[in-house]
Amino acid sequence: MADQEITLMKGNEAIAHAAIRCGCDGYFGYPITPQSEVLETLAAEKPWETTGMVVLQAESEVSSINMVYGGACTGKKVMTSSSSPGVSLMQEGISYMAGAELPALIVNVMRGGPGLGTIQPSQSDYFQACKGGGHGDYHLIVLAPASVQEMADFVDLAFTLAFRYRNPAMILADGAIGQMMEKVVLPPFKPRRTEEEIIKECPWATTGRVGMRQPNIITSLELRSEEMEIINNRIQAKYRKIEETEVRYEEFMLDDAEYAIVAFGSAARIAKKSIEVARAQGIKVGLLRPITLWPFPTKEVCKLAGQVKGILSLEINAGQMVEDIRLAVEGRIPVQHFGRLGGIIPDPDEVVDALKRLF
Amino acid sequence: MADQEITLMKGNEAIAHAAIRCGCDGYFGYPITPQSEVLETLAAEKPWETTGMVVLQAESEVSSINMVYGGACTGKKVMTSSSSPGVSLMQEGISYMAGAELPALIVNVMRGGPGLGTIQPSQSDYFQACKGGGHGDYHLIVLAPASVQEMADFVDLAFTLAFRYRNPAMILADGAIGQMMEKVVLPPFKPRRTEEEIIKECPWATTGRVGMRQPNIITSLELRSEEMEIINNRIQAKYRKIEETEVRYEEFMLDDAEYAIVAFGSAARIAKKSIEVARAQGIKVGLLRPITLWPFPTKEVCKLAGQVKGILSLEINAGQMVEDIRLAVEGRIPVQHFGRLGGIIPDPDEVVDALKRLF
Amino acid sequence: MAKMKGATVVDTERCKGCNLCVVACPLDVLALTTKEVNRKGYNFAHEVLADTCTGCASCATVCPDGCITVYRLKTE
Amino acid sequence: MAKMKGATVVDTERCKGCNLCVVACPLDVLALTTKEVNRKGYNFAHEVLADTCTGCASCATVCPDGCITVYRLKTE
Amino acid sequence: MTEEIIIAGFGGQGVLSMGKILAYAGLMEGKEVTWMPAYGPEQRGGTANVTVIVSDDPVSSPILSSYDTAIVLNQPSLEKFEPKVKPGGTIIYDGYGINEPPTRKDIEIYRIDAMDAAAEMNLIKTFNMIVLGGLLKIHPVVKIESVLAALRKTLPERHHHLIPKNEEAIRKGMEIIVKQ
Amino acid sequence: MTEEIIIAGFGGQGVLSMGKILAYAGLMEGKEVTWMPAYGPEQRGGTANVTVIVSDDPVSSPILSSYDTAIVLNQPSLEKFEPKVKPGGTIIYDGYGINEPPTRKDIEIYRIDAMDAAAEMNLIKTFNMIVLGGLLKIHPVVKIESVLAALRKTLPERHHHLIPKNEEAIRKGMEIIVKQ
Amino acid sequence: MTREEIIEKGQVVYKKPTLLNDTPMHYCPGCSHGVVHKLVSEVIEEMGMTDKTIAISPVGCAVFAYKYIDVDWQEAAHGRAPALASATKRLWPDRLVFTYQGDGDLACIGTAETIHALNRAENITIIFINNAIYGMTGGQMAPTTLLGMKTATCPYGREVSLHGYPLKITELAASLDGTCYVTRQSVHTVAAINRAKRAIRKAFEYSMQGKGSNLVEIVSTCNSGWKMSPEKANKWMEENMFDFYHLGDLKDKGAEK
Amino acid sequence: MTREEIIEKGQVVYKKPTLLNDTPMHYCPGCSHGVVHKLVSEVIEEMGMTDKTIAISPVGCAVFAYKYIDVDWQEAAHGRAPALASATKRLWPDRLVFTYQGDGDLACIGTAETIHALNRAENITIIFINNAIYGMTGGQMAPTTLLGMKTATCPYGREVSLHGYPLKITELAASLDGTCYVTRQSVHTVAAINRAKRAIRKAFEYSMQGKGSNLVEIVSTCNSGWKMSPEKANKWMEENMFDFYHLGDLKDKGAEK
Ligand SMILES: Cc1ncc(C[n+]2csc(CCOP(=O)(O)OP(=O)(O)O)c2C)c(N)n1
Ligand SMILES: Cc1ncc(C[n+]2csc(CCOP(=O)(O)OP(=O)(O)O)c2C)c(N)n1
Ligand code: SF4
Ligand code: SF4
Ligand code: SF4
Ligand code: SF4
Ligand code: SF4
Ligand code: SF4
Ligand SMILES: [Mg+2]
Ligand SMILES: [Mg+2]
Repeated sequence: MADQEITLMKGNEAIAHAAIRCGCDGYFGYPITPQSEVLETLAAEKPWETTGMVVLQAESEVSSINMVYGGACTGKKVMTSSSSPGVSLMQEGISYMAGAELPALIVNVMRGGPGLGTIQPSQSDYFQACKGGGHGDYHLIVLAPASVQEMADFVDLAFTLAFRYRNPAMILADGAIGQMMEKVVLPPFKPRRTEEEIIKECPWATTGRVGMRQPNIITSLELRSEEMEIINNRIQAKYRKIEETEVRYEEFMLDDAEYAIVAFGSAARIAKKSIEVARAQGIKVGLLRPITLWPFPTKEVCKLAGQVKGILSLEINAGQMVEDIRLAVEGRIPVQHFGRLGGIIPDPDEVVDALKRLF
Repeated sequence: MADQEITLMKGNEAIAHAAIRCGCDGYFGYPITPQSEVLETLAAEKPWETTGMVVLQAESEVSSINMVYGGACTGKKVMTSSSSPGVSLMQEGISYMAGAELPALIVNVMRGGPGLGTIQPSQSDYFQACKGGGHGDYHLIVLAPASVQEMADFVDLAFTLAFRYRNPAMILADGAIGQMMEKVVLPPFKPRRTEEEIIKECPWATTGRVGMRQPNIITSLELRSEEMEIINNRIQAKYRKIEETEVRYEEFMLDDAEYAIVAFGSAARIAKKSIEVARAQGIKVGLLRPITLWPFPTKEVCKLAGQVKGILSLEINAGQMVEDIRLAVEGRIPVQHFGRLGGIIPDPDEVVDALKRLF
Repeated sequence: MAKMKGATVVDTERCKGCNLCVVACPLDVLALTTKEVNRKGYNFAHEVLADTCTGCASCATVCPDGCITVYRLKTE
Repeated sequence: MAKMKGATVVDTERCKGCNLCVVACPLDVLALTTKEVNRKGYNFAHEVLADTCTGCASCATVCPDGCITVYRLKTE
Repeated sequence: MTEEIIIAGFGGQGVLSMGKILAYAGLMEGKEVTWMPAYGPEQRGGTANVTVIVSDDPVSSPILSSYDTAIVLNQPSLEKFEPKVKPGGTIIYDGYGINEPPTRKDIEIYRIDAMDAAAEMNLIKTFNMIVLGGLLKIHPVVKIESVLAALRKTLPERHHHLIPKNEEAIRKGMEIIVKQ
Repeated sequence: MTEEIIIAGFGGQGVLSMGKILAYAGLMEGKEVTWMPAYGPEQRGGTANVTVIVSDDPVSSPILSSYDTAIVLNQPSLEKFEPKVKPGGTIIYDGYGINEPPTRKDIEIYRIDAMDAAAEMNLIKTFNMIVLGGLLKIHPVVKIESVLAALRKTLPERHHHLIPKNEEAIRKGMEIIVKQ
Repeated sequence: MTREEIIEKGQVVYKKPTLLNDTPMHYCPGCSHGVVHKLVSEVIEEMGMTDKTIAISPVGCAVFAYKYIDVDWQEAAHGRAPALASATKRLWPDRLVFTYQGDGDLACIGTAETIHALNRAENITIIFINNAIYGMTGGQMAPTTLLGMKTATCPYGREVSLHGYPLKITELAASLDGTCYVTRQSVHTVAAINRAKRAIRKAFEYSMQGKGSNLVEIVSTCNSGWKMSPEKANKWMEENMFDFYHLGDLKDKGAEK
Repeated sequence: MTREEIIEKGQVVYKKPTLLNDTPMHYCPGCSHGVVHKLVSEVIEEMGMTDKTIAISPVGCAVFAYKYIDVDWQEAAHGRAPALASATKRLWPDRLVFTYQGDGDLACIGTAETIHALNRAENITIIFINNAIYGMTGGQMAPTTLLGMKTATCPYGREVSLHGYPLKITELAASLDGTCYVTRQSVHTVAAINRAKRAIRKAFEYSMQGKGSNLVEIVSTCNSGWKMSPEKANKWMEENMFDFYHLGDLKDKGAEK
């Protein structure tokens, strides 16, 4: 596949192609709808014959995440992808990786829960992704793509942030973004780092004691509480740094807005259409789209509270991100939630109705 | 063991004895510090020879929670216990149980995370327990005991609530409550329900088609989104009902308080001592102790915001419940967090210092 | 000499046209329709050599969807 | 005739007094102290029949904590 | 120009791939496109539908409340999507799959007997291309050349000899579509 | 009355069970008690400590900033807990385990050579009971009878013959504790 | 004699078991799952256990088994059916408890649950549909996929160096002390179907007699996943699968002594 | 000749491998883990692989192995070491990659990871310390606990009806196509220790030659968990464990042809 190719593909396929192109070293995953195309595309593309990328179907999501854990320990760029129930199975491993401060990419193409639920799209894993589905005080860097193009682009971005902060990153997409096809400009090929480069860039990694350096140890364990607290505090300080530095968001028609919709992923796409419809009816509404769900654009939402009369949190769930909005707004203006459940994606008209009904 | 016996035991042991006494039908668990005494006590007590309770050591926490899932499907009173990393492994199963609306008890005796972390006490699984560590929109009923007596008492309470709402309940304790010994009055023996009683009380349960009734099916799956949304909405309505009806909390020296500490579990115990110390220094402070973490005593905290000048969220973590306090307070008064990490439990003097420093 | 005569009734709306009964019948009694389809759009099994059927039930046994009922009558 | 003479050096602070070396020595060269303990409170292994030691290294091989170094010298 | 289309029918009718060819053709003309399937394991036998948006501007929502054009190939799909066509919009339906034709007065209704034509041409597999031809006749969203180019891009090399047949089907569809 | 005690030493010294007997004896006298161990896998060889609170009123915090009495059986424990004794409080230390005795002037310091006594009595196992005896001599938190009753309750039947030995040890401890 | 006469006067020699209800099954045309559903239904009916059966469905194509066979069902999480079954049987020891699982479910993600439930000698039966592929999710590689076989995740054929060896979990099961009856069957012919039915009956009976755990593997086709007609799939199975997955009883401890 | 003379003039015939550093090990006195640590260290040293080894420690008493053996270590989640090792070896194929795991870790919670990594023929070695108990957490029952044996969670002895059968996972491993070398050793005598060391060396070498996966079980003692002196624990092991867990090679595909 040529450099910078413009093509039409599914979000899931874009993830796979972007992974190969950004120099990903290894993918480990287990099939689950609606994201199996990630592994299937990789299997069809055989990057092991071209870039040398390892692609392995694991025996479960528990195993997948622990393969990613092992791979990340060695300084390589490794990733997995799954959908909601599978990501629940990864929570122990994710917590370990956060505790051991490992860079890696986890993709969750959400479907409706709880339980086996439905295979239709959903955004009901926001809490799990952003508040910590695993145990302990930790955060993932969470990116929410809203187009196939962003599915492709965020792979490299996620790895960049993950390595910058030695922290696992998550792409939190939903079935709609995973399954839909759009025009996408694939990023140019970037060679995989050589082993020498990895050893240099990741002096902490377990690459073998090259040159007989001191042993490297990756662990999340420390039984002496005083020591552990130091580690925990260091990690918390890192989170504060990320919160200051890495917030990303998009604004749409907010300049003159009297109401704001806050929405991520495919809900943000719907929001845009709803805004067109609403404005045609004379309702001045705009969109703030968090691109990073963690760190959440708290300051920006807070600022918005000084401008608009009310915020609608549009989510394909029963109300999760709305809490982060309320935490940012601190009661200054009304914040309402609108969403659909069961795998149903609200359509633009419904959103406009909700706007009118709730404010 | 005699009825209503007053004795000295660990919180973990109290859980085991209370389970036998409240007519629990089955325990399924996997060893992990600091809660292995639950299974060990059950194994030593051999309830299968007395009440007929089943006790089974599972091959993992994944298996434990799925044994509980199976047992709960049959209408029996079943439970498991674990600690943080083990509970992370249960997240898929917990989400399934919430989705299938099954009553059961899950005990988490928290240790410090993330990852393998430490085996010392912690409260850093608040988010996981209360916001949904698993996928999908769901809630557990979460009880936070603050004494060995409550470890004993909440077993029956948890089962009662779980069966009342067909929803899994969690006892969220921490290593300190699990490991400490205190005086405890064990509840009187209550016989296990007979199979006939179960069949009558749980007409939904998979007990076999007794009397050739229509088949019962327990599932969390529904591929038709319209149907699934109906189910999801019904479950959400149940949660609203629980939020209205089942909030539990304790107040301590709040009458004349100018500041309030909000704390649960062993942190609430420390808070009480801190309050004695602070009041001796002329600082009028009181305690609101959420007993149910979900449903959270939002109204009560909100009311408090009209009375005190500031709230300190005292948690043995990096700040989790503080979000629910802030959501309740909506910016009307300052809300601060104080906690220690790494398995360190803050001592009363530190808490008083924090109070003075932060307000 | 007593002879077994058989007959089959195919639940044509349930039938998915998998052809396994056709293959299983030792006497080529069954075939799939070629033009007609059921409400789900499947060609379905039907008797084309009805007379030959011995009621051996092979067809019904292999039918994954339990579409076939087989009757048998002893004749002189 | 050449004879092997051996000697052992026990890292007594590392020793945990497990007694496995004592059991392993074919010649009863080693024993645990009965009164003396190291800083961790363990009785530790020491030579009680030093002369007899052949330097066979059995004791050192079985020591789980790698506390024993064995020396050997050929004598005439 | 923005054309918002829903194509709906049985799983086996090539609904998804028709949508894909259309989207790909749009892409080849430099347009913005979105192809959003209602996916599911029900693909085996159940109904399938796909929303295709072809536009000169970036596409906002891939999920729509209403459509410019609905192509419906069986009765349940008609029932579901007839009410969702914008006033002044278009419905195209296949005569074979639909017994009770659309009744709305504020939209344009076209019938295409694609199934019969496909059977007649002995080319059941090109059924969806016949329908596509019908669409292109009345709404030239993309050029036929772009469709053929899209076929060349998306079909595996070993199936390229089928492209003329597809072209034939498209032209057939353009012929047989009739306004009701 | 509330007595807040910390007992600290090596894992093998019976620190936890001494605390447990004390708490249990308090329980038998109808008092409120809390026994809070610092637990860990380090029990094998590392240090161990337990906070015991015996009180007429409900116990608030099981975790304390300072103690009425600290019983320290090895040097690290002394270093850790000497600063945490309340002014006017008490330290009891075992002479065998501690080379550098406590130095604070605002507290009462007692020495008990329990390890020596235990060795002498040839009853190393009752070491912790000797220490307990010392405590009870200077702070009669609970009655000896309650301790013996607690032993009867908590020891398995087959070890009940050891109770007299334990009583002997307690009395020995009461004898040998000396104010520094 | 006319067809109508035969139907009117004759005996019903075969009809769909009544326990298998009239809901149309979602399986692809010709899928082996349907045949096994019939057998399971027949055996439960014949044993008179309809009102005493608790069945566990997997995550896999058989996830909806509960819609078709009229007994009580629990729908397990992917791979965990043996855990649900273990608890259920211990809590209701006089019930007939079985799981119905695919190869991905049982031999991959659920390996630990399978092995440990079997070795704990839980008095349950596992019906194991081995179609060498993940049917439900669209035909990905299973641990049971044969070398050289093409699937969505090994589109160039399974290779040892990339994907490892196929797993014979039934052989592992037979070697466990906890298993009573372990057998491998198929349902591609009338004779095979009859044998498979007897095997299921035996397993169910042993489980009710408290003899330990039982595993009935059914080597099956997934014509959709394999991209073949049902007929060709049966042939392919005979020619390729049976060489690796030998049919027959691997262990019958219940018959000993 | 005095002791001092021998020490001064004589040869060192045994000393702790230098790869095993001076940090005191947290293991209980007499624990088998220590001996195996020495052997692993010696083999890595002797193979000259110190700078090319990536080791994976388990959750279990050996969780801190990384503190003692001076190579690069990854500390896995409970039971998942084979998953980490699989990825690590595939990403760094010229490294020596091994896991070091207890019976609870490997044969219980990690069953799926163990079986599948082995059957994928990952070029790794699993060192498996089977002490028939959960040492780390205070002596609970393991899948490997013998019938009749008492532990904290089977205080009246393991019974089939309550706890199921003990699991011989090494036998399962040997039957997998993906394994190259599968052996069961012990470290209770000098001779056994020497054999165990040769086994570890062989396994490591096969893994570097790309011959597939290797499993070296060490039947071990946990005197703390068993509540015996180290010496008695060794004796008890000989008398009870070896009857069930037979020592010796179960499979050596590397030596064939
Ligand atoms: C935790 C989890 N992982 C993955 C899936 C997706 N999934 C559903 S069915 C299935 C495999 C089904 O294959 P198999 O068990 O062989 O059954 P078959 O469909 O072939 O009968 C998978 C991977 C899931 N639902 N849950
Ligand atoms: C997910 C999870 N479950 C349980 C534990 C607790 N745990 C720690 S070690 C261990 C078992 C150790 O036994 P084994 O693997 O046999 O090693 P040994 O200590 O005997 O060497 C358990 C259950 C844990 N840390 N994580
Ligand atoms: S009953 Fe036998 S002979 Fe008759 S159609 Fe069926 S298979 Fe053929
Ligand atoms: S076997 Fe059954 S489903 Fe298949 S064609 Fe025959 S009747 Fe129809
Ligand atoms: S080297 Fe041999 S003879 Fe010498 S002490 Fe050690 S075991 Fe005994
Ligand atoms: S074997 Fe080692 S640790 Fe044990 S007593 Fe001997 S020297 Fe000490
Ligand atoms: S996908 Fe395969 S297993 Fe599933 S129903 Fe279709 S043929 Fe059967
Ligand atoms: S508990 Fe057992 S395995 Fe662990 S260190 Fe002690 S003796 Fe060894
Ligand atoms: Mg399958
Ligand atoms: Mg062990």
